[in-house]
Amino acid sequence: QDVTIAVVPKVAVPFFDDCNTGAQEAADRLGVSYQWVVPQNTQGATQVKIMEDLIARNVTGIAISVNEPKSVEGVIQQAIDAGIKVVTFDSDSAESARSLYIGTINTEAGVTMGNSMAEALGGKGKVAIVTGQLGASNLNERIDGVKKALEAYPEIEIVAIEGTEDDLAKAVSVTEALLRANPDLSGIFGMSQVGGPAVAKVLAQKEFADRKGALQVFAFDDLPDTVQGVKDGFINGIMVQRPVTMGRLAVESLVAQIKGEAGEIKDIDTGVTVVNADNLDSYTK
Amino acid sequence: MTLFLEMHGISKTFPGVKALNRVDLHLRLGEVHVLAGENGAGKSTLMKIMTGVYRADPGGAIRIDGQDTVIKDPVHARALGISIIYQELAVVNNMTVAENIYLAREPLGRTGLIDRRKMNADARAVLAELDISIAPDTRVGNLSIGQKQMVEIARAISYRSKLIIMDEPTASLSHHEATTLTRMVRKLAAQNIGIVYISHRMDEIFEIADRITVLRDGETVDSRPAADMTRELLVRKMVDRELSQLFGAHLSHATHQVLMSVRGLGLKRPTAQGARVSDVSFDLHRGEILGFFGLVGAGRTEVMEMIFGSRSHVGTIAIDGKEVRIESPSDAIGHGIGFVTEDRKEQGLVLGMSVRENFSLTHLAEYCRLDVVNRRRETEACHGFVRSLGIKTPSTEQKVLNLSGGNQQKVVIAKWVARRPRILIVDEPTRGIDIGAKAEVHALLNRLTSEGMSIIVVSSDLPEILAISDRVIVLKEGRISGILGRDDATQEQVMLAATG
Amino acid sequence: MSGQKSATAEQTPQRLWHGLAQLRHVREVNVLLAMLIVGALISLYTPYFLTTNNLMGVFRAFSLTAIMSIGMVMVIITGGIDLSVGSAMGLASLVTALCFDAGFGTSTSIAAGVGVGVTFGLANGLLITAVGLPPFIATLGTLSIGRGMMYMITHGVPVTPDTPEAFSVLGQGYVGPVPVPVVIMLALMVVFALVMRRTRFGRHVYATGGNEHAARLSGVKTDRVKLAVYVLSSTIASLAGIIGFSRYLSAEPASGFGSELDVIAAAAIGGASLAGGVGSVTGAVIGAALVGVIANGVVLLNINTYAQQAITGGVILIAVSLDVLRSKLTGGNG
Amino acid sequence: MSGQKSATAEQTPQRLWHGLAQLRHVREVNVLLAMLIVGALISLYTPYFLTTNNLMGVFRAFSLTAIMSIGMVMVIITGGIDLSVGSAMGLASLVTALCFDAGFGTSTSIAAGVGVGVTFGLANGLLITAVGLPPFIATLGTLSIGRGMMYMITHGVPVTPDTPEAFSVLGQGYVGPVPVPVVIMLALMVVFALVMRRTRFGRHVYATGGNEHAARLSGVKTDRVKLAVYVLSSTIASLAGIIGFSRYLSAEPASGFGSELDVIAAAAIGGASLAGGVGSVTGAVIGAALVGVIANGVVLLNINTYAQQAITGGVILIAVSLDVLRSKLTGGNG
Ligand SMILES: Nc1ncnc2c1ncn2[C@@H]1O[C@H](COP(=O)(O)OP(=O)(O)OP(=O)(O)O)[C@@H](O)[C@H]1O
Ligand SMILES: Nc1ncnc2c1ncn2[C@@H]1O[C@H](COP(=O)(O)OP(=O)(O)OP(=O)(O)O)[C@@H](O)[C@H]1O
Ligand SMILES: [Mg+2]
Ligand SMILES: [Mg+2]
Repeated sequence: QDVTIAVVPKVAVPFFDDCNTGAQEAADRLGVSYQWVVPQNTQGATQVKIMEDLIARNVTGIAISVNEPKSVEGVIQQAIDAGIKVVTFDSDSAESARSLYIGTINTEAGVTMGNSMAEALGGKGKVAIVTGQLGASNLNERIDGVKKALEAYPEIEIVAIEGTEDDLAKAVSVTEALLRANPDLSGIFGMSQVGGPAVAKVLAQKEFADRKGALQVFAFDDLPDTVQGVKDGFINGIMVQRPVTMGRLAVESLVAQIKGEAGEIKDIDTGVTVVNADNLDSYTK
Repeated sequence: MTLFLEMHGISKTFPGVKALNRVDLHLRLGEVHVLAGENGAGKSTLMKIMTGVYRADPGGAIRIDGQDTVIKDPVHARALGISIIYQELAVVNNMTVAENIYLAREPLGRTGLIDRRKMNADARAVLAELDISIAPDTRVGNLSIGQKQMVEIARAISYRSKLIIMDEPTASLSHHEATTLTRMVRKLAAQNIGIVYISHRMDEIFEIADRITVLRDGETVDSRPAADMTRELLVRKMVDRELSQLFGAHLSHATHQVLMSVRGLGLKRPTAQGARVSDVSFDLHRGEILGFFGLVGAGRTEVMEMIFGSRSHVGTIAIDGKEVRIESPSDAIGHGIGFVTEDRKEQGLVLGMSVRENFSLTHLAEYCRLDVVNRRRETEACHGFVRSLGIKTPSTEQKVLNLSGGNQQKVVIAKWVARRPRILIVDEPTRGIDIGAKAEVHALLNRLTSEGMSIIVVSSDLPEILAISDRVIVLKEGRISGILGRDDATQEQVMLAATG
Repeated sequence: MSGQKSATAEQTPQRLWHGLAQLRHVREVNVLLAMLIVGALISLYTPYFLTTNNLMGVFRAFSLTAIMSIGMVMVIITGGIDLSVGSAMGLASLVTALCFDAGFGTSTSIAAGVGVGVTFGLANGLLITAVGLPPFIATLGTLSIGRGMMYMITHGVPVTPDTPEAFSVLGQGYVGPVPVPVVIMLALMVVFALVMRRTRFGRHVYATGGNEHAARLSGVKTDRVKLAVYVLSSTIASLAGIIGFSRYLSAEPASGFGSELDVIAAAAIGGASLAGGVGSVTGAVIGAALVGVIANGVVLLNINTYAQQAITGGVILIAVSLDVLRSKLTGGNG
Repeated sequence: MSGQKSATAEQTPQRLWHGLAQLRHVREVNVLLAMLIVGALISLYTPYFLTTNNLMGVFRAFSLTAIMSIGMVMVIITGGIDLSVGSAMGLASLVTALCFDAGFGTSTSIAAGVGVGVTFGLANGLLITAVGLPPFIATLGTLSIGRGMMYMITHGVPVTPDTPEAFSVLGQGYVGPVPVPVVIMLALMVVFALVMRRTRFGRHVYATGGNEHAARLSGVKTDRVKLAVYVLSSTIASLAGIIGFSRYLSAEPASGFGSELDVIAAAAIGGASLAGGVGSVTGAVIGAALVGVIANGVVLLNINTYAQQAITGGVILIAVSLDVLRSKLTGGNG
């Protein structure tokens, strides 16, 4: 049987490039054809269309990181009816008929992040959240996680949540304004991939030199600038997921299911690692 | 003849301009009322007030059938029985002739959809009435400006109004069409329709007028039955000069030296519509004024566009004995050719720019050092022409959009004369220009030839052609049908060549 | 000048021929040709393109853009632009979802969604005609306000209410093999093509864009025409939003964002000129179709996914260039 | 008929007065006023707005949009539009970064980035003048191709090479208290405002947009003028890209996406008409400034992030409406 595995990320960002690396590797190793299809925008409809195209193309397995959980339910069912195996990774559509989900549980990651912050702050202070697209569900889950964790620390106050459209330039100017408007700010959460680089760049400016050290910063995803930010001491820690692993596991699981070799089918939590100055050189994705 | 509409003490002020000052006007049904006056006298403005385009300054009154009336907008005016042909064409280019004529009152069929067949048939009937041979489903954008003018006339007539205002309807028409129109006007008057007729053509005025009112600088200076008016008196009232002072004798500066010779000129890609210009050959001499005459659509403008590079052509053009390649207007300008286009609104002027900026567009480099414009020199040069051509404008910074039609035309002439080309082509140069200014333009052209310039004049105004040309070339259906020397060029000979 | 001086029976074949010859000049036919060529090329390389399922999927996928482009092209013909269609679409789908969530019935919920569209249209139209804002600014403002409101309402969380079975027919149903959204698209296309060509309103839309001043002087109520096209555009966009919601049963806070460019592009590819006066409803739908076919082809042919956008851009440029060059060669100096 | 028949010395005070009175009608002055009012309102509610640091930060934040809007407004004045500025900006910053990555020196890398801009401009200009595509389609095509190329090159991963200290001055340096990008913006504004008002080229740009046909018949090489403005627009955008890269030292694969709307909006808010012939360089910069001040204000005032976009849209509408209403009241029949 000809096996073709298609992997659909949410958008073109470094995180998913890592997923692609892992998935491609696994596909090569297992000797199956592989297709990587990146949506042009983050709307649910776009992924639905891509799924339809893939069904029309008769692929045998699809792994998808879902932009909008509800809207893909129908098309996932349609794929399964057509005999295609479907798994979700990184971002789930829990109500759908996909066979399993592989990835981080974003709320949990948010809780971990919140707890790390609380610890760094010693349990009190004003914090702000710099997120990406306001509509992105994974970011919202992380924010929920942070809030949940901070409930245990009544002396920590979230003074602002700001969207950045995942645009670095916008993130930088928003962060600057945040710091100016809140001279007593003591912590920043970078919820999306632009948060880390933005905060690091702002803190590197002369104007905010005195905030270094006074400001605790936790960010998501190990972009080069974010890693550099940890090295330079602007960022306390990064929540690093395991995108390479997710990609690899997704393909492996699909191929196993297609060949009928899968054992027990159940969700896989790949977890997050809090990367800081200590383990910067040793963590795995 | 019953009194239909009275205007009392109408004034209108624009920023910097008092266009009308307490004007009175009485219009009767069945009467052809000619409104005369020099460019910028306020004729069009008065008509726009009468049709609700502008609101008059407070103080005056308009009475219709004895009732004080406020005319809200053109649609309201039409409901009151007043329709108008604007001086500046108001057609929609990308719609058909019939659609333009019946715009906003399209005939509907039983289904509620437009009854295209009826609309075209009605349009055809109206056009036939005016002896106009344009198919009703032609796109208006494909028509020449004269034809567009006729579409406008057809539309105004088709409203069957009580009062029809015609603001220089014949300015873009040639003799033949103009004659048809004047006949039509008399016929309408006989049907007890009132006509307001604005024109700068003396013959026409005296041919059709029942009554003549003269405006000068926004004031009524005279109003009397046409029978009591003479040409001399009219000119004196209009421009405050004697007719005999206006037109000097023709002084020829023509030489026998050939400046430009055109051989076998024809259209590169003949289009479905329009004259198929072919095999046009002639010489232009240094210091000569060469007249081009023909009926509307004879292809005069097309010939000039080919020489000027705005229309692709076959055949050769040689200047000073050397063949030149002209593929764009800037090529032609580079070879010392200038072109006063017939359609000032679409081809001649950037309406949103000032008088100064339009004026200098053809020769801006003259005021530049390192591409930077010396605004002072530019303004001074512009002032010079404003004064010498009598362009009526509050300042050189006025947008040309706000100038009267004739004054806009003068700006187009000025911008080309100021460039001092070796060959100046003028297409209908005196369209819409008053009689005084016309004499000045003629004198100007004559003076330019004395400085060695060669001029090609295209005009539908036969007397004008005869008055100023050293030689006349007649075009008929795209080919030369006659080349006449000044002494042979009589009205009869030229008309014969044009129609025969 | 061959011509139809009168429409007698004997001239009919001549007219037909004339009509066919004219067809070459029509922009939408050229774009249709370009689309068929692209389709043929795709089907040369993959057997999956020319299947009923795939084609219907392609149709359904571009139907929402196409529907919105029908409203947009009317706005563009008046010389305007409507940047707010994406917001009108998104907010309409959201409001419909919220109504279902609050327990209202299908018709109430749909009416509420349509109401959003009408409101957008009135706001745009009045800002443009009564206040006198340029269309770009007016609709950019309502675009932002609409987006902002969606965020304020949802806080970024999609709304996924339970909906009656009947409602989902709108987005998910079929008429024979044809998806309902496609049927709606075709119906709207036919209706509005007719409206634009054969009704007073349609002609007034063209006149307003062709020469607003002349149109107004002739008695066309240009302000009313403009108000009407903006209301139509937004209302049609809200319809697209409701259909989209019915299809996915989830109102996303980001739905419709950025779609204004796609919708305007569809109209422009189909021959509409942003200068006004020129364009057609069928052209706009075909423009949307061209983009939809390319997007489908890139996935089916397993072309490097990162190149999709570049390929789409290139194909559009080539398609419209061919069209322009053709009419240059055959048309003469327009 | 009062008037300045000649410009003698005694009339100078009168002319000055006339000039001041005219100022009221100038769009950019109105928008500047609107911006000052918005600024004043913000500073009423927060002490952090009127600090040198914040103001300079605000200036720096909108400087890239403003720089791009300088090129855009010239395109718009010719009656065109340039949708590809975001792509030109993004690709230029990417190519510069890749050059640094490949070990080239500062000047080579910058030249490569500028080269990207010139290429974009030539492509747009030639597609529009030689092929005859409508500007919307031509630049939409190059927008897509540019974006596609960025994805193909980066696969979505930012490029963050090591760069020499000197290079980062461009984006991060200061001249006194003023950030270098702001200095560059002001310099470009002054230069191009002069070019547009004082030079033959500038006059030709306005004439081309005002009446292309008449301009061509007057000897203006309109095709060359158009080619020039598209090259200028893309080149200026590429400069913005290089400055942006120097500021963040990271070339984002998504940088510049969607910025065309912001840039066009800046020009339009500053008084440019998409119909061509009207607009000004200073107006465009002020338009960008208005949006920048609002964006800063909503964060400083700690306005709910979800509401920010709606507020931005509303303020823009109000600001431009005031301007339009004012000129309606004072202007008479335009
Ligand atoms: N919209 C306007 N704004 C400012 N000034 C105007 C406007 N319209 C007309 N004018 C001025 O009013 C005066 C009268 O213009 P009008 O068009 O009525 O002249 P006219 O008698 O029709 O001249 P012509 O014979 O040249 O057509 C002119 O000085 C003109 O510059
Ligand atoms: N842009 C155009 N497209 C198609 N046909 C045109 C166009 N312009 C002019 N024509 C046609 O070409 C014919 C010749 O026009 P042209 O303007 O050269 O004639 P003319 O002798 O100068 O007459 P006039 O200028 O008085 O109308 C006209 O009958 C007109 O219908
Ligand atoms: Mg007049
Ligand atoms: Mg002519």
